[in-house]
Amino acid sequence: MSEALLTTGAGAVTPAPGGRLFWRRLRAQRAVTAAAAVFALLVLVALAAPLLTALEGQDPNAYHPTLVDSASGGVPIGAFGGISGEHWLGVEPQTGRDLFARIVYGARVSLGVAFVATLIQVALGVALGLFAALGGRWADQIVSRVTDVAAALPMLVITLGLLAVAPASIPRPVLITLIIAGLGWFGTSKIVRAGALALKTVDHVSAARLSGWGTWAVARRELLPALAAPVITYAVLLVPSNVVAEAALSFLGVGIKPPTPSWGQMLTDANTWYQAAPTYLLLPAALLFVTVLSLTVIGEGVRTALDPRAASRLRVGTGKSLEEKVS
Amino acid sequence: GPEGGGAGNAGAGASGTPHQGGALSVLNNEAQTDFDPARLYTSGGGNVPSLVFRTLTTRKRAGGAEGTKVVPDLATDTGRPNADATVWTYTLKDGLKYEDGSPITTADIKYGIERSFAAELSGGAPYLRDWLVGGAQYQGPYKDGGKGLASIETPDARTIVFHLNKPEGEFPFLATQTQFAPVPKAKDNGTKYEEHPVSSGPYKVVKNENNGEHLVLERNPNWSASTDPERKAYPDTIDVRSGLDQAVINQRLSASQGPDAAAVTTDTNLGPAELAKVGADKQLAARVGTGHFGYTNYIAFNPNVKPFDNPKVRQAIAYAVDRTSAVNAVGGSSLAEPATTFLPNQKAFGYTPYDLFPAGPSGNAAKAKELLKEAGYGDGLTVTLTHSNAKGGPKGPEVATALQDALKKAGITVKLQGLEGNDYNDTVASVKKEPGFFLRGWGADWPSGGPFLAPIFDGRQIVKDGANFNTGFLNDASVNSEIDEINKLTDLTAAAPRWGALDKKIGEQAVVVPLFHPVYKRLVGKDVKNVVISDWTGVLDISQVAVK
Amino acid sequence: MTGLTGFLLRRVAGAVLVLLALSVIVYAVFYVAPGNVAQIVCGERCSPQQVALVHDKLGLGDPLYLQYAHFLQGIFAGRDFSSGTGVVHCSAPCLGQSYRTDEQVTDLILGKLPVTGSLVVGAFALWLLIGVGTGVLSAWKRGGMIERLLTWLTLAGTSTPVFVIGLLLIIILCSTLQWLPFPQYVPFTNDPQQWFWGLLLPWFSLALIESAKYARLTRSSMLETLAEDHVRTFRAYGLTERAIVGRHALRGAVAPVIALSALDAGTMFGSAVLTETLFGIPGIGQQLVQSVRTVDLPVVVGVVLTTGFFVVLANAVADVLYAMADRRVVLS
Amino acid sequence: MTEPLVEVTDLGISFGAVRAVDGLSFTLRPGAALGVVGESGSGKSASAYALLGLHRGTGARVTGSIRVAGVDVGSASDAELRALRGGLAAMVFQDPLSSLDPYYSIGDQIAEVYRVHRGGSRRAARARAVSVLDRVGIPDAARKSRSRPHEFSGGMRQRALIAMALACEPRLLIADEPTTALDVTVQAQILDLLHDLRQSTGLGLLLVTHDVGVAAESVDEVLVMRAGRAVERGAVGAVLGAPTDPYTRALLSAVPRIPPGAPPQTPFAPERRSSSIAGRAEGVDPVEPHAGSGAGEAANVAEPHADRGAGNCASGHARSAGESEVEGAAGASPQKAEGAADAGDVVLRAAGLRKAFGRGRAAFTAVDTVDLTVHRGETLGIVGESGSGKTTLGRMLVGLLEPSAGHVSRTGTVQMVFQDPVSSLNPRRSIGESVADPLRAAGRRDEAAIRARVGELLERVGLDPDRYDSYPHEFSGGQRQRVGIARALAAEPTLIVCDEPVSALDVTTQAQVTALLAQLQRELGLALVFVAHDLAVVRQVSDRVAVMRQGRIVEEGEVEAVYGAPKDPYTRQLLAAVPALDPALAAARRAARRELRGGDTPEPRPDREEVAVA
Ligand SMILES: Nc1ncnc2c1ncn2[C@@H]1O[C@H](COP(=O)(O)OP(=O)(O)OP(=O)(O)O)[C@@H](O)[C@H]1O
Ligand SMILES: Nc1ncnc2c1ncn2[C@@H]1O[C@H](COP(=O)(O)OP(=O)(O)OP(=O)(O)O)[C@@H](O)[C@H]1O
Ligand SMILES: [Mg+2]
Ligand SMILES: [Mg+2]
Repeated sequence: MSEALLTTGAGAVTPAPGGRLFWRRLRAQRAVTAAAAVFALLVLVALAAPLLTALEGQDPNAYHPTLVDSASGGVPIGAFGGISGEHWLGVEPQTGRDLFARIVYGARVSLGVAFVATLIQVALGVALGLFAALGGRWADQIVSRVTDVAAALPMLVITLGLLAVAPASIPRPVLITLIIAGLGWFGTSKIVRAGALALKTVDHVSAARLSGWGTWAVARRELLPALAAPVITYAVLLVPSNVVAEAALSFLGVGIKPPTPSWGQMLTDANTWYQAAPTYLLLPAALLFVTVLSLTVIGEGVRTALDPRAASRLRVGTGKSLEEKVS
Repeated sequence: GPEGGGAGNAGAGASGTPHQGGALSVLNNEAQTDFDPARLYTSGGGNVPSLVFRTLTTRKRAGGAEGTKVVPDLATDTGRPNADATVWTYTLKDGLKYEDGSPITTADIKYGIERSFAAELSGGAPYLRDWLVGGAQYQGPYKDGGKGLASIETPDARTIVFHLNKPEGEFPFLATQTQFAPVPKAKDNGTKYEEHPVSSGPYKVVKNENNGEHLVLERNPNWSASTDPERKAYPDTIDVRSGLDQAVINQRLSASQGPDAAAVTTDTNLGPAELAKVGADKQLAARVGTGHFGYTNYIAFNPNVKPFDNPKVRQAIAYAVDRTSAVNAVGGSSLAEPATTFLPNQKAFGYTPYDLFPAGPSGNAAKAKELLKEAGYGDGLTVTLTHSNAKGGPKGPEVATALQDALKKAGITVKLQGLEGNDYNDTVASVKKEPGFFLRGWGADWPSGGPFLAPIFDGRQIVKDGANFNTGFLNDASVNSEIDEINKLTDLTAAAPRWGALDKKIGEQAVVVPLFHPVYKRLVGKDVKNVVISDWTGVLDISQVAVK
Repeated sequence: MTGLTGFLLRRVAGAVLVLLALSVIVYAVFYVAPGNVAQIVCGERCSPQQVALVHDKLGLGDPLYLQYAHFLQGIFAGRDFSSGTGVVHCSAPCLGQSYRTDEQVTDLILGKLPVTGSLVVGAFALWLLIGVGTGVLSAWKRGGMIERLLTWLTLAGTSTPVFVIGLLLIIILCSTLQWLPFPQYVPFTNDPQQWFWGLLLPWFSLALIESAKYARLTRSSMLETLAEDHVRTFRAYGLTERAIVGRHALRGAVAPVIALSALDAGTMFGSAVLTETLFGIPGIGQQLVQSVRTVDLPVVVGVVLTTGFFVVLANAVADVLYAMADRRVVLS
Repeated sequence: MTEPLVEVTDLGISFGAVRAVDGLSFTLRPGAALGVVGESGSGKSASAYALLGLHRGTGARVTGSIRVAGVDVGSASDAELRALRGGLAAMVFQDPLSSLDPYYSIGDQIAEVYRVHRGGSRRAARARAVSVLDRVGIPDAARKSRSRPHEFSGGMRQRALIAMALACEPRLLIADEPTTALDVTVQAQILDLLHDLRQSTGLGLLLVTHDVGVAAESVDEVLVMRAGRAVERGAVGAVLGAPTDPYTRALLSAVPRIPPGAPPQTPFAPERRSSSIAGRAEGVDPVEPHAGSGAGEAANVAEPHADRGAGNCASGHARSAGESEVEGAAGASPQKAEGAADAGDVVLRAAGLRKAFGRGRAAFTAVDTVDLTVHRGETLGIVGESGSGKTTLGRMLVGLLEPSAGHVSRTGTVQMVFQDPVSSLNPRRSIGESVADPLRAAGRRDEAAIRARVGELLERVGLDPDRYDSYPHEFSGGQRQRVGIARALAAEPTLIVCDEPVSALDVTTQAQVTALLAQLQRELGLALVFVAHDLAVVRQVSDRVAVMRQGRIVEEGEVEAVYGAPKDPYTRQLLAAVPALDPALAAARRAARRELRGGDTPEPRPDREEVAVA
């Protein structure tokens, strides 16, 4: 994230075995530690949702018609969206459901779906991107054409098809994750393909090929580490778009079944409410932002830690000397 | 019909006397994709269409309950029935002309109605097909070898006679629909006609872009105000833009910047979040008109599906519903009124108040539990509620979850099954696929009990292989015959209370649980005058609006 | 040049395959999807007899492969449709006729193309500008306050759905401050100025959401490049950090940006629905949603094919650009 | 001009725990030239970097004081430093292949640098770029200036960097191994150019090199470095003529040479050279441990050549430089020479190889109809001018490049040692892992065994096995090159194509590496294709040699035959250009070369190529 981080890593450039060095360089970045803590907290909140709501004493789906002003459209009664000792973050407009409970439960769906989908997207994208770049002209043609088809098919149409054929026995979150993943892999694949094509000609990749590694082993050993930076950077940004995609799917009817909350849906519903009940919009928005921010910091840290040069070469000959800091 | 337009008592907009001139701008959400009079399905002739199409009769252009009356338009009166109301005769006014100056004849009205039977131009209301003699078999003028529909007679250019299968006292209401607009045969080019329909009203279409997305209407010089006391036609031009987001429409109307000062909307309500803002701003509040349209949202049961075959279960649910939550789900008490009757709460419908299973504002869980116990479900009950996935709609997930929460208190576990728009419509209207417990709504084609009760509760209207609306499969001989009896009445004020009584009688069966009637809040631009919202359509009547 | 010609030929062949695949998929989806087309077209209160008539008129009684064959026939040879009073001819690249409105799909799409085109092209330019600009700035000022601020802003942009950002911008800029007119689409040919002002907010909202991706990607690629040896050369020759970042690092970073942006621009033709809906821009995306809702298969196929065409086109352009940017890469 | 151009006092540079430079002091006057020689990893490059303040912000610790052209590098502001860099003092980097931006044309890169310091229009800068490229001997400079680095051969890139350095007419030129990738003719030309510039413009030259011959030719003073310290310093004649430090002596003794003064036509006597090497090596202190490399080992290595018997070679000691190896090898396997023609032993056969880059008008044939055969246990040397297609040919031989025409058949595994050690190592991998790569590829899983084997290989190429976990950027140029060799060896190939494998190495290490290759060759029957511009080295290691020029093999034959009686005029030219160790001789030869070019203009004639052939 910040240069300070990069340079803190620099102090640690003493030989150490790859994996350990990576962790050390990662941990040496204070912001990464902080971001990881924030993220861990979010995950914890998601996991402990039932506990937390029990602590608050609220049910995420219980209506409280008396807490909203029906005549004016259902605005929560009271300051800041009805924040009180009972409702820590206030209540939802129109329904009066407890916002805190909905947000912590929403974290489960949003983080879960968005993460798994991102993982699948990245895995698919990386595999297909490498296949296109390394598999020869035909492989490239095929993957590129499949990418075109996938990119051109609107979510709505896919959803229609899936709604029709997916057996009801498939759990909703799985279905959603699959749809989102199936629709969002090609960005990664494009990036990977572009990067791999450029890297393919570099001598160290040639050397690995001569060493006797097969194409895929070369990809894994030489290309992937170099592609990690753009892929991680991109993957981090897939998370918020997946959260929003989940909301869009619920619009189309294959989202998480109501009344189960999710951040994306809350954002969608809160859209028009920002003047009348700002907390309703701001809470999920802020949480999504914090998630993305912490992931970005972590991703950036991983990127830095993965590159042994970053620390010592990045600033070669630039004025801002590190010498003083290190010595 | 099953879907509704919008309702009225007005009192909004700028004060002062309205004047001719200026340009009115209409900001809409839905495009006017259909502009063929044969295909339109609009209550009372619609809004924008009624500026172009005149019909035999029309709705009275007045605010509130006064607006539920039917008045003559092209015809000299609202129709002359024979003794048992099976033959209706109309005579055209003098000096009626199309936009090109040619005279309007009854043959053109007959032709317009015949066209609406063509498969290419389907979409209109079902009444002509059901009521006219030979209507069910007729396939339109393109396939009849020039014979036409014999049950419509035009003895001369000014007279037209309709022969019906059975007595229909509400025929004058039907004659307000756009199928009754004249279409000159020579100008008919089938599906292309809507690109430039020939105007008989105060405005003609000069531009129709993107299939009704952007319409520009200008004065029709051959329209004469003297033959048309209803349409005021103050503005010189009317510009209708659609495809706009509802929230944006309301933002634009409230900002009333530039041309938006002279803007109205005919299809966009104030949303719940916007109500709060309007409530806090007096100036804005003065620009909001309130309307009612005969519409009821309800829970429908399919008694062929267990456990809803048991009336006690249905009653238990009727007791358990929390109407406050349900009302809140669609925007609160300003946008919906809790309903315990199936008929809308308007005189024209014959509204007779009753509350057979009093649930109070937030449900009577105790009574519901008691009934469930009697029905053999003392340990609780799990059911599936089918709803539409359309967000924010009255049949959508919001209302469904509100009910789910309410029924939980009565020990009923509700699972939700959300269906995508088409699927939902298809499923709930199919005799074979109809679920046991679902959300439904019904709107009036005209303000009377007939089109409200008959399709839903008349046993002879159960459609086996088409869209069925008698979802409760009610086939009660006494109900059927009472419907026939009331239909014979041509005195609508006498008919109304009998519809109300019938409603209550049907209500005892608990095949539906009424939830709420929607209320419409419409914002207008700051320069808009003469805002009229009738209880027939619930929307502001463009033909009355002035911008000067 | 033979390389380019060969490349183009392969691409055209590929494009035809892609479009065929797309149309087959859409046909298949609509075959399995629930919803009775004839009933929807006819209206909910049509009698079964009327529905049957409409069913026949739309050719829905034919087996699926025959329907698809008719569709292909329309594309290569044109087709005739009944208008009731007569016959309407739909000439060669005929995508069929809307079930709902009987409009010819080709006309319909051609009418909407400039609309979505205006939206996409403007937004694309803006998001590249904002995205790459931010990326460059944050790579240059890495570690500083400015970079942190930019990072936060772009991340906030991505974490907020377009309808939230868009509505917020409308309320603040158009409604409250009244700095901008309410967005609306005015064709460029009618009034270029109004076209510009009317589309400014939609462009901006789309750009805000997309730009974070490009900003982060640009920055990350640039940092990679900055660690390369050749950057050291330019430092040793007294180039300023700005020149190094802005020229040498940027050039290295541009490859993934090109690859991705073309794809995004292509898909935007079909996926700008939310923006189009919010801002009332009557484009292809909105049309698609409406047509899917009304099960208007010919229009859906038409729109999907159009989107597909643009995706293929954008990808081909990207590949050429990419090969130009990095000559070590050859067109395949 | 009393003030020295460069004044370095007590310079110390450490990378973490590694003390790369320690207590180094020297001065340089305008117009003077100082040669820094020393073994690989002795801190030459690190010191050179320090002069431009390039260690700033890298985590390296720099102590002592440095003044360059009046600028105190240690305390200078960013702007001052920028003005110094490129404008007053320019640097030619050691790794020319990775030091250019792959995305811009060479001409643009030079022009950009020029404009930073000299301003002026884009056009003028481009013109300037073309003229400096021309000056450093890039043929058809105007057209080539539009090429990107990957379209340049190694030597051409190196010249491009020199051109860049000269573009702004700096007062000080710091050249870090500027001619490693150049064939002797071009090298001579560059060195002459530098010499002329010194005389005409008062350019100060700091020449870092491992090649004592190069130093002898071009500097007035030398500084011998070892393990971060200056071990000897003085006038070039004195140091090279009568070295006082044992290390210097060892260094000098290890230089492979074609006897000075011997006209190329005359076959030289190998006995004499070998014994002289051995004789000089005797004084070396055998135990002087150093992290990066070992002169001690080098000395050990040199020793056995006192008697150049095959038996000694086989005794496990790596053989040192000297033609004796070739003979020794031949002696050890006497059947080899005859067996060379035996088709059964052919490990690689190339027929009609052609490679053209680009299409249409821009097409350029880099390799043109080359036929080659390499036998088991044989070394084929390939020499030729820079840009003649050696690398391209080598890449085709191992299969990294598809030939445009022709066919290559190989038996067994082939490996390549790349010309550019920087790009041939994955920057994200520790060098140990890079070397272990072929082992792992072969399916070896036993971590300890792998580490042991890698350690062994590292040791054999003269690297400290403890640096298994260090990353490429932590190594000096020569060290990286050795990693590349170790990796190629790890695969136990039947054939290695070595593209300038030792050009970045100091002579002692060079000797060590060539000896290692020879030993493996003997033990495993390894075949080598040895691409180099250093004629002496090629001669020393090869059985047969092929001379390339403009994509074609102009002469091929047994080493003795080619070196002894070159038939092609180009070969003769090459041999004439070999640098001499004796500065006086070097000056004389420089004068002769100038004569050959016709006149003593400092500007070489643009039609260098013709001159070279003539
Ligand atoms: N960034 C770094 N981190 C750690 N050690 C380094 C780093 N850079 C150089 N070294 C070490 O410092 C020592 C001196 O390196 P330097 O590059 O100056 O050698 P050199 O004399 O130029 O050798 P060569 O002739 O092989 O280029 C070497 O042992 C090298 O491994
Ligand atoms: N990818 C390429 N595209 C265009 N031209 C190229 C390419 N690679 C090499 N060349 C050209 O081919 C010729 C031979 O290059 P090559 O690298 O084989 O030379 P070399 O003999 O190895 O020279 P050096 O000793 O300088 O390394 C050069 O003129 C070079 O400019
Ligand atoms: Mg060095
Ligand atoms: Mg080479």
